[in-house]
Amino acid sequence: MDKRVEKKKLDLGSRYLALTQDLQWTTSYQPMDKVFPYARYEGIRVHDWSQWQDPFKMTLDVWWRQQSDKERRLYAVLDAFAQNNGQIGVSDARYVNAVKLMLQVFSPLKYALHRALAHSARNLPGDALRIATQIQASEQLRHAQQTVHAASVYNKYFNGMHEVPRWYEQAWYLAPVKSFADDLASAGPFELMVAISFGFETLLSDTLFVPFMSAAAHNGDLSMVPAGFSSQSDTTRHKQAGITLVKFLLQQDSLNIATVQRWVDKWFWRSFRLMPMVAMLQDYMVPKRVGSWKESWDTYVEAPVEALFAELAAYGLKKPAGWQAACAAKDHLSHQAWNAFYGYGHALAFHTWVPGNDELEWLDRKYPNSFDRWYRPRLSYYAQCEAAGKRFHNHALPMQCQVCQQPMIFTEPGDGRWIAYRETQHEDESFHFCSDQCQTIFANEPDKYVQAQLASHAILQTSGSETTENALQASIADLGVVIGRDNGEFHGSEDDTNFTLWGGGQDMKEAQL
Amino acid sequence: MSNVFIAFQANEESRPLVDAIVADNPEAQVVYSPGLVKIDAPNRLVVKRETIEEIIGRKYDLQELQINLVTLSGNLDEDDDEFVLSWKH
Amino acid sequence: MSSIDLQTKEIKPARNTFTHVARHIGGDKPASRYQEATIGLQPTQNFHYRPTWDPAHEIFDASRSAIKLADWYVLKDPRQYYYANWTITRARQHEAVEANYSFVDSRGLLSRMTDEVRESACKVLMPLRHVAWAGNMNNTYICAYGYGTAITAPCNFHAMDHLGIAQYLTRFGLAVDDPGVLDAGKNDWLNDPRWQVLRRLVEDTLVMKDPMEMFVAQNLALDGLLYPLIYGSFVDEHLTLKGGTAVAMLTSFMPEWHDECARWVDAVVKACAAESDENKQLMTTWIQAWADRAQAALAPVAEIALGEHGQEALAEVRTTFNARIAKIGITL
Amino acid sequence: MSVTAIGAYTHEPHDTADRFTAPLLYVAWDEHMIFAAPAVVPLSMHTIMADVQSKVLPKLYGAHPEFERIQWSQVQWFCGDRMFTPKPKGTLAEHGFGHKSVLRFRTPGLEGLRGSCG
Repeated sequence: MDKRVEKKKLDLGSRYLALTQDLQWTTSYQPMDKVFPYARYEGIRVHDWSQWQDPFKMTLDVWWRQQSDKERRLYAVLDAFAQNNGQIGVSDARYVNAVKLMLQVFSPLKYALHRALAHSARNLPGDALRIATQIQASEQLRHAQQTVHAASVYNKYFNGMHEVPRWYEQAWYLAPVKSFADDLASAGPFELMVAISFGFETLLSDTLFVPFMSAAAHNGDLSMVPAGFSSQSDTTRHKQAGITLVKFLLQQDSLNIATVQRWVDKWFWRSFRLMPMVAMLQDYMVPKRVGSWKESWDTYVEAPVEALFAELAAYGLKKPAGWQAACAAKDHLSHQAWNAFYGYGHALAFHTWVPGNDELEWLDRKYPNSFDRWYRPRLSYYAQCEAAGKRFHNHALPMQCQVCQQPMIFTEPGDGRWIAYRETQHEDESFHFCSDQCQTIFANEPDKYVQAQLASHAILQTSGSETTENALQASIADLGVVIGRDNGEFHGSEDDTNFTLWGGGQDMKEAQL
Repeated sequence: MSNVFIAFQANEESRPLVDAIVADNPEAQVVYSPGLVKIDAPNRLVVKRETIEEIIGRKYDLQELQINLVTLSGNLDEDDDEFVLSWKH
Repeated sequence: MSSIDLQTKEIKPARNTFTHVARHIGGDKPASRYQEATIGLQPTQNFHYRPTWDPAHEIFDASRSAIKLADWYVLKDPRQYYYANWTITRARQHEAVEANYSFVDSRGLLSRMTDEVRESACKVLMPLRHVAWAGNMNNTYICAYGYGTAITAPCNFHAMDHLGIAQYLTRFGLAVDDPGVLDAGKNDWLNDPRWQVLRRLVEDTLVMKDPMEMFVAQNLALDGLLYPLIYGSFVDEHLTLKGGTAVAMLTSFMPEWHDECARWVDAVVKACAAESDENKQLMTTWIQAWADRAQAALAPVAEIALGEHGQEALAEVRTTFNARIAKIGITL
Repeated sequence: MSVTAIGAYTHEPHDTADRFTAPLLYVAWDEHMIFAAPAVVPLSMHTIMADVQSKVLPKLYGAHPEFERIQWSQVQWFCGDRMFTPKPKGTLAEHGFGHKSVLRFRTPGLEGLRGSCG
C-alpha cells in the first residue's frame, strides 16, 4: 500500500473520535473490576459507552490553544486592574462585599468540584466521558484559582478576604456550601456527574455567572467580571456534557431512570439551597442595579429549564421534585437571605447594610407582590435602630436544616408568613428540615445525613456554655475574623472610610454626570 | 415553542459573530446588558462559519467562538461548518 | 490646602497577601500567583460525610498514603504552575508542534522517510498511546486522592499532559500511516509477548492504592526510564541516524515535556524524603522496586526499538536514572 | 432506604443529647422574622413553663418592639405542630418536650412590624 499519498485533513467529528476513543483496553493482568472499582455500586447500567460523545468534541490541542487564549486575555486584564488601582474604581465600596462572597463561597466550591470531578474522571469506565470529565475537573481548578487571583488585589485593600480557607471549613454561614461540596465529594462517580454537570451547572450556574457578572461589570469590577465570564464559557461545555450525560444514562437502560430522577431531584434542590446567597448578591449587594434576582430566575432558570424538561420528558425524566417550590420562592429568596444576614451581621466575614431609599424603591418596583408587604418594614426598622445608634443584631444561634444546613429562614412555598418546619424521627432522634425536599433527601439516605456537623450544635459542644448570647460571634472570631473590621455594619467601617479617603467611586460618579 | 439562546462577552471580537447570527437567523432577538450580548431565537439558532468568514474577510474556525462565549441554552450540534442550537420536542 | 494635595491621596495596602499564604511564606509579603492559587486551597477538616466509595477515610485524608508530612505544602512545584501558566506553556509548545507539522509537511519529509523507519516508529510508538493513557489515569488518581493542592493540582496538569501525549501519538500515527496503525498498535499492546511485561506493570499501577507510591511508580520510575529510552535513544539517536528526523520533529513535545516535569517530580520526591527517615526509607524502597520492574518491562521494548543495541541503551538509561536519584539524595 | 455505598455505611449522629451540657430546645416566635431563624438553646427539660416565659423568651425576643405588648394569656403555644395549653409550674418534659424539640409561640394581634411578620 502506498503510504505516500497526501492525507486529507480529518473533519472535526472524525478527528475527535480518533483522538479520544480506544485508548482504554480490557485489562487482563488485573481484573477490570479492580481497575474501575467504583463503576458498579451505584447501580447504574451502561451497555455501550461509545454512545456518549462530547458535544464540543474537545481534543487537548484545541483545548490548550483556546484556554491559553482565554487566560492571556484574562490575566492581562487582571494585571492592568492591579496596576491602575482598579479597586478604587468600583461604584461603591459596598460592592466589594460581593467580591468577598465570591471568594468565600465560589472559589472553595469550584475547588471542591475540581477534586470531586477528578474522582469521577478516574473512575468512569468510558473513554470519552472520562476525558470530558478530566477537562472539566481541570477547569474547575481554573475557576477556583482565577477567583483567588481576581480577588487578590481587593484583599490587599479591603477586609473580609484574608483567610478564606479556615472560614470555608468552619464558619457557620458557609456550612451550607461546605455541606453541599462534601455531599458531592462523598458520592459515587455517576451521581456526582449528574449532581455537578446537571444539577448545579445546567440548572443553576448561569444565575451567578451571567446576570450577576453583568451587574458586576456595571459596577466597574474589571477583575472579577472577566474571570466570571471566562469561567462560564467553560461551564457552557460542562452543561452540554451534563445534558447529554443524563440523556445517555436514561437511554442506556430503563432501570437507570428512577435513580437518575432521584439524583436530579436531590441535586436540583441541594443546588437551589445555595441560591439565597446568589439572590442577595444581585438584589442587595450590587449598588448599581441591572436586573433583579427574580428576572434572572425567569430568564436563566425558569425558561431554559422548562424547555429542557419538555424535551427530557421523552426520556422518562420529570422536572425536579422541588421545581414548583423553587419557582414560588423567587419573590422571597433574596429578601429572606439579606434579612437573615443583616441580623447576623456581627457574625459574618463581610459587611451588611440597609439599602438606601432609592434602592428600596427599586426593590419595591421589582417585587410588587412581596417587598412592601413583607420585607420593607423590617429594613425600615433596622434603619430606624441604626439611626438611633442601636444597630439591630440577632444574637441567637440559628436552628439549621439537617440536610442543607441553611438556617431555618425559609417560609412555606409562595408564602411570606410561616417558616417551613419539617421533622423526621430516625432511630429515636429528631431531625429537622427546611423543606419537603430536604426531608426527602434525608429519608432516602438517613445514614449519610445523620453525620452532619451542624454549626450551631458544634458551637454549643465546644463552648459548653449555657449562654448563647455571643456564641455565634465568638465562633467567627475564633477563625481569625476581626470583629467590626471584617464584619458588622458597612457604614463607618474601615472599608467605607478608606474608600472615601482614596476618592473611590469618583470615576463612576463622574461618568454618571 | 421555546427559545434557545447564546451569549457572548460584549467586545469587538463578538461583533461579527452577532452580525452573522442576526443575518442567518431572521427571528433572532439581540439583548445588550453590561459586558454581555445575548441572542434569543425561537427553537433553533445557527452560527455559520461561511457567514462569519464573509464578514471578517478571513478563515474562521467555529471552535474560536468559545473564546468569547459566555453561555448558551439548547442542544448543541457542531461540525466544521455550523454550530447549531435547538430544542427537539 | 492646594488642589494638588487633594489629588495625592495615599492608597496604601492593608496587607500584601492572604493570612494563610503569609503563614507559609514566612510573613506578610507579596506572594506569587502560584502561591496564592495553591496554598491552603484544599479543606483539611470538618468534613460532613464519609465517602460512600471509601467509608474508612475522610473525603481528603492524608492517611491514604504511607508518606507522612507535617505540611503537605512542602511539595512545591518548581515550575510554579497554576492553571493559567500551565495551559499557556502547553499552548506555546503546541504551536511548536504545529510548526513542526507544517515544516515536515511542506518539505515532504514524511514521504522521504523509508518504510523501515516508518514501520519501526509505529511499531514502537503506537502501543505507547496506551501507556500514556495509564499515565493519565494514574495522575488523575493522585489528583483525586492525594493530599494538598501542592501535589494534587500539578498531578491534574500532568494527567492532562499524558492525555495530550496519547493524542499526539495518535495524530502521529494518522499522519504517517492509515488508521489501521492504531489498531495494530493496540493489538501488539494486548497480544505481542514483547509488550506484555510492560502491560502487566502498567495494569498493576492502575490498581495501586497509595497515591504517593503511585507517583513514584508512574512519574519517576516508569516515565523516568521510558522517556529517555524511547524519545532519546530510539527517536533522537537511532531513527534520526536512519533518516527519521521527521519522527523526532513530530514527537518533539515528549522529551521536552519529560525534562521539564522531571524537575518537578524530583522536587516532590526530595521533599518527601527530606522530612523523615521513614519517608526516605519508603521512597528508597519504592524507587528501587519500581525502577527495577520498569527496567525489566522495558527490556523487550528496547529490543523492538533498538534491536541488539537495546539492552545496552536501556542499561545506559538506567545508569543515568540512578545518577538522577542520587542527586535527589537517595541511594539505590 | 439506606445509603448506597461500597461497604458498610453507618455513622453515629453528631448531636445526640449526651454530647451537650443540656438538651437542645429550638425556639421560635411565629410571625416575627427579624429573628430570621428559630433559636437553639441548651435548656434543661426540667425548666418550668413559667420560667420559659419569664426568663428564656425575654432574653431571646425582648429586643422586639412588640415583645412588651404580648398578652401572655392570649398566647398560643406549640410543641412542634401540636398546640398545647401550658401549666406554669409544669416542666418542658411534662409538656412533651425533649432533646431537639421545637417550641413555638404565636401572639394573635401581634403580627410583626406593621403586620409584616418582621
